[in-house]
Amino acid sequence: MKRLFIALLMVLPLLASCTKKDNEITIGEYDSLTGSDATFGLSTNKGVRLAFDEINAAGGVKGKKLALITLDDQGKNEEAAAAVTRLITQNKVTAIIGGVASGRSKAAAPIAQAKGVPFVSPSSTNPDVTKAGDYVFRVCFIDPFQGSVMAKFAQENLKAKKVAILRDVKNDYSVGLADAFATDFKKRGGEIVTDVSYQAGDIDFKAQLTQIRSKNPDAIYVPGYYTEVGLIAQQARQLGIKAPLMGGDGWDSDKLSEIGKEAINGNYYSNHYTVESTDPAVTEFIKKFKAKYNETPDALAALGYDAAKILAAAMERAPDLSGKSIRDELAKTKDFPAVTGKITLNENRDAVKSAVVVQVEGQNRKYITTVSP
Amino acid sequence: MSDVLLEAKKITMQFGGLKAVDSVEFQIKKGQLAGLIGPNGAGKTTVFNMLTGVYQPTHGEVMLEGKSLKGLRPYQISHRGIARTFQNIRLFKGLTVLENVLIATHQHVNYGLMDTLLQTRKFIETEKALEEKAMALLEIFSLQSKAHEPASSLPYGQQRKLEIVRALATDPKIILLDEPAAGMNHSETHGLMETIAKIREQFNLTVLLIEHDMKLVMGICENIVVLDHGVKIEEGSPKHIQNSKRVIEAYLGVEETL
Amino acid sequence: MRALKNPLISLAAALLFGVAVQFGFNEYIQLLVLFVSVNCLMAMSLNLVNGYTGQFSLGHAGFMAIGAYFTAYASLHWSFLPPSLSALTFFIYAIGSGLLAALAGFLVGLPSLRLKGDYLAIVTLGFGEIIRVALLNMDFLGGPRGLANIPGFDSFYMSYAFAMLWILICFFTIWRVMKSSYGRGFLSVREDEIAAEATGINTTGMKVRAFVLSSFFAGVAGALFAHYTNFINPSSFTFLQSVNAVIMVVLGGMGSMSGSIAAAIIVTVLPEALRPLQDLTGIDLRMVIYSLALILVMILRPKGIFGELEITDIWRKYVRRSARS
Amino acid sequence: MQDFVQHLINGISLGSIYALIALGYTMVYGILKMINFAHSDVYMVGAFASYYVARAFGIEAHPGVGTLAILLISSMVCCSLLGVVIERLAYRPLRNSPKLNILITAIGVSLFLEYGSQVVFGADPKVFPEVMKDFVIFSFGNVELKSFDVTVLGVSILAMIGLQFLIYKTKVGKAMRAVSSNASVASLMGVNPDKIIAFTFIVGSALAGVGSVLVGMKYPKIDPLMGMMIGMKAFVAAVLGGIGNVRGAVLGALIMGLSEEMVVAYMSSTYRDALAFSILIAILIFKPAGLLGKYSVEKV
Repeated sequence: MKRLFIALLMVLPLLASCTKKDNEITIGEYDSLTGSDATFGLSTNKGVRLAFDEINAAGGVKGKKLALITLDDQGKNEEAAAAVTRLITQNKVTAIIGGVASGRSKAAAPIAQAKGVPFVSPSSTNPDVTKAGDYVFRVCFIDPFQGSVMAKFAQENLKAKKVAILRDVKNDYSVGLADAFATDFKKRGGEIVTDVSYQAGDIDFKAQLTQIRSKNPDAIYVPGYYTEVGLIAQQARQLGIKAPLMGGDGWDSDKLSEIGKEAINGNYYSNHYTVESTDPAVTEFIKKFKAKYNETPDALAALGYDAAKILAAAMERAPDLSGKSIRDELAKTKDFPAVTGKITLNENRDAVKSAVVVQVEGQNRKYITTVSP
Repeated sequence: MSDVLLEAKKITMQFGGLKAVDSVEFQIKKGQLAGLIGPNGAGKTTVFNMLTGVYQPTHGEVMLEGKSLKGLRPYQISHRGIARTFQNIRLFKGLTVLENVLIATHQHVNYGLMDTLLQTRKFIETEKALEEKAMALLEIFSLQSKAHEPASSLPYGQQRKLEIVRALATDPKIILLDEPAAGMNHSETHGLMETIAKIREQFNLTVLLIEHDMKLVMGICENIVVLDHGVKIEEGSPKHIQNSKRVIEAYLGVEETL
Repeated sequence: MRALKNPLISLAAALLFGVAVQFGFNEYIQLLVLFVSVNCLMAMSLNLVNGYTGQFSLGHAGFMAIGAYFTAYASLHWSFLPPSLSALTFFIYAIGSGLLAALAGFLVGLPSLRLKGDYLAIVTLGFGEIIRVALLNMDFLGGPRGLANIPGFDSFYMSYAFAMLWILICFFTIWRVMKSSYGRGFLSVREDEIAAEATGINTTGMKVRAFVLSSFFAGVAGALFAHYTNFINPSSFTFLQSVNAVIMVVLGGMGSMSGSIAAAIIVTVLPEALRPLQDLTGIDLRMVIYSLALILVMILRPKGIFGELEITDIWRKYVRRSARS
Repeated sequence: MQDFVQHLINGISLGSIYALIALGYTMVYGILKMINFAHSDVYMVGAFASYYVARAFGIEAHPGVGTLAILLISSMVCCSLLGVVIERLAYRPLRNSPKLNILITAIGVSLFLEYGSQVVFGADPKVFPEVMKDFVIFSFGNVELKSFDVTVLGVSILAMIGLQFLIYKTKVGKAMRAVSSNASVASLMGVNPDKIIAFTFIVGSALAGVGSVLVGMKYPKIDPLMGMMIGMKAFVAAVLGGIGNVRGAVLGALIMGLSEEMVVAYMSSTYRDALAFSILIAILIFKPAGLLGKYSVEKV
């Protein structure tokens, strides 16, 4: 029995066959489908698959069907690098739709750049990602912009003078947003009374919140993921903190209100789009998404959808399917009518688009204002 | 320099309130075969452990050739020349017989990491010399045929001999044997006596022996120290010990006077 | 110099194999080969502490992190040699990473030497976490954002040759140390510390040497990792990375160099080899299968694939048996 | 000054949560001298069991004593079953193989549970059913002593006393201690080690089940990886107190909870884990067998 088992272990590597039909364009996608930020990877993947279904139903690109290969990076940088290398060299993908977390994108994008394969990240907001090279694009705004959106909102709408920051020190998205918010808010004359941190995976924040309470800020900026923000909101109310909480697009999920319950109501966060928007592109997207997955799409699903649509449009416009021509077409994307607003890609290939600020009211998100770049 | 090799000066060992050994004092002369006896729990092994640095005496100190061993770790004491065996054999079971002995020669090694990596002449020659020395020792105790066998495969008697050979390989001045004859039948004990005699005359070694087998102790020891309840109650030649009233009482209990 | 004979022969053989990989396989397999070499260094070096000296270290990733960050910072900010000599500069940086990690190994080794078994594991685990959290808070090292665009080698072959050079340095260092009196000292500490001390072995000194030597090569492994992934941040060096190193040592066989190398290959290749299964089942079962395989190997073959034997012993055993029959 | 009292309450409540899980680690280690890495994942499975039972009974929105009872029982039963199955399949075959093999197997089981439940339950976080309403028992100024904090502390103290009684005052406890010091000799004395070890896993895992419900009450977010972080902290607390010592586990856990709270409150929150581990290392260096553990000097 032992020999058999060891032999089986040896033979598996030879299994690495790959099937590639010729009348299809294969697009690669890698994301965290397991591990700590699995939920974001799963939402993005749903958005991308919905977009692909629509494009294929409408005849695909240049008459060819789009095939999607999705690999899981388990939330680890070296896995993301391995997955992208595999997609490019093994599965010979034409283009890559990147992952959510900026850390993974920074590990994977240089590989696509070196191989001349267009890389579109739906939601990595860290500024360094597109610095990897001219093949690397993104369809979302970047941290400095999103941070300043909330700084402007806090000062003008909430009239907050003293703000506390509670950041997730293990997550570069959260650190990026917190720093951007702090610099912009100070420039506007506001005061950051305290800057305390927690780590993704924590469940108890009483210590940090008790310390924040002693500074009695007018508002608290918590640029983390909804998985922790729900608990933070609850514990803040339990400690009698009345000040409103603010956050970024990491808040966007219906689980936020399930976990936060009433404690989360009345708080604000910046986002790529709002479900309440009357723009037909948005309402159409939500209807189709609910039909396919019977759940309301979050911002990441919308961004996955937009990334796929923008990529497909660029490939349709491109004279041929070589990496270079797709890259040039992508760079020319201007006022693309996407679900998350009109998308124009600027010279460093970041999306120049407006952000919305919404207020949490139970399951729905009340639209408050739009902030353009 | 007086011919005293190893001296215990009022050594005491206190575990919490209990005084396992209470200011015991004795001297062992160079080349002597001394014995340390006493009923179970008399503190023999504790004295042994204090001599070899496993325990640091709470009071008093141990002197080797007039130099104090206070505060020294067991391996430093071994370098000074005191070697020991253990009550229940502690060989390096997973290693071969030869390796067990070679480990004891580590203190004589004079090559460094660089010599090892570059396999310099110094390294190769030292290794060869150490191996020859170890094999020679094994040969004296007719264990050389088993040199590459794992130590655990040896029968009990030979394991005990190997432990003694390992102790000899550290070039000691004195060797402390902790109940070497324990669990041995008559012929094996006889073999042990020969081994001890061979050690003394071939390596002119001083030997300190803890033992319950009175025939063995009375047979070969020149001077015997008797402990009871952590206190030294008698010291002297085997004949003197045999008819000392206090020793008999300690072992056999007080006579019932009707 | 007779001493350099077999290292040079094995280096030549390894480089030849590299040529085959260069042309035979695509970049994905090549990247995998580079990750295997990093894991090889981690497994061989940890085998010195867990396998030969019988001490239980769960902080190996901490030393790897120190090595990775030193090389990354050095490659990004210092450049005292012309870029054409990048291989030489990277070699010097790798030595620096090793020395820095060795210093950390010394600092970790000292206090934890009175501790045994699980308690030592906890202290080393603690040190690993302290290093990771310290890196998280060092802004000049990028904190959670980490360090990106770390210069690597221009071609796969250069990276591969660099890795093979280090693997052989590590292999022959440990192989020769284990064949010397120091090696026997390590083994004696594993077998019975009390007896070793009584036989004149400075067991504390031995354990510190094992820690220092092993963390040196873990630092070098970190340096290679930094060059090959071009981006590092603290979350690449978590407690799970240390556990991975321990798994490789135990899976390969405690105290067996060839075992560690074989296990490093399996532990790196297996999860990637299982990816095609994902196309069939649609869900990613790789880690589920990997953990089940782990449990089965521990039950079916507790002493690991090679046990305490080296490939040379097996070769001699089978060659002699086939010669005889 | 009030903040200090609030930090004290938070620290003790956090510590008592670590205690519930640390007790599980200490019990298994005390008997088997084995670190059961999978223990924190048994805790996670307990949380999911309560989640699905509550949905099955449709009681996830009716907090009350009835709900609490149902969830506690279902979680304890499910965890105990899982604990026994793990022991029977993964640990028993390795009963007398080297320590490191058992550790790797335990890590294998832990990974299997973590990634297996990501496939079975899905990787997204779920909301723990509302079990009891949290109400304020005592408050002055802005310091509040909540019912949850008191329940968790009470249950962990009760569990400690119960375990102490079980191990030192009952026949089964005597058998457990016999197996712990020498399993083979114990079997000569008519004690069936397999049964006793299985029983230890039942009690240890049941404790994890209780822990998962109480933690779920206070922090209603559960996901397949929730056991990782809290498991490591509880394990470190068990070692801090002297692994294998029941009172030590609770003491270690309270120290862990309080030190984390005070570090974040008065020093720097970013260095919380680093300082928590530094305290642990400092204690272990002076007391190599943990606070209450006895440093068994090897008889020569």
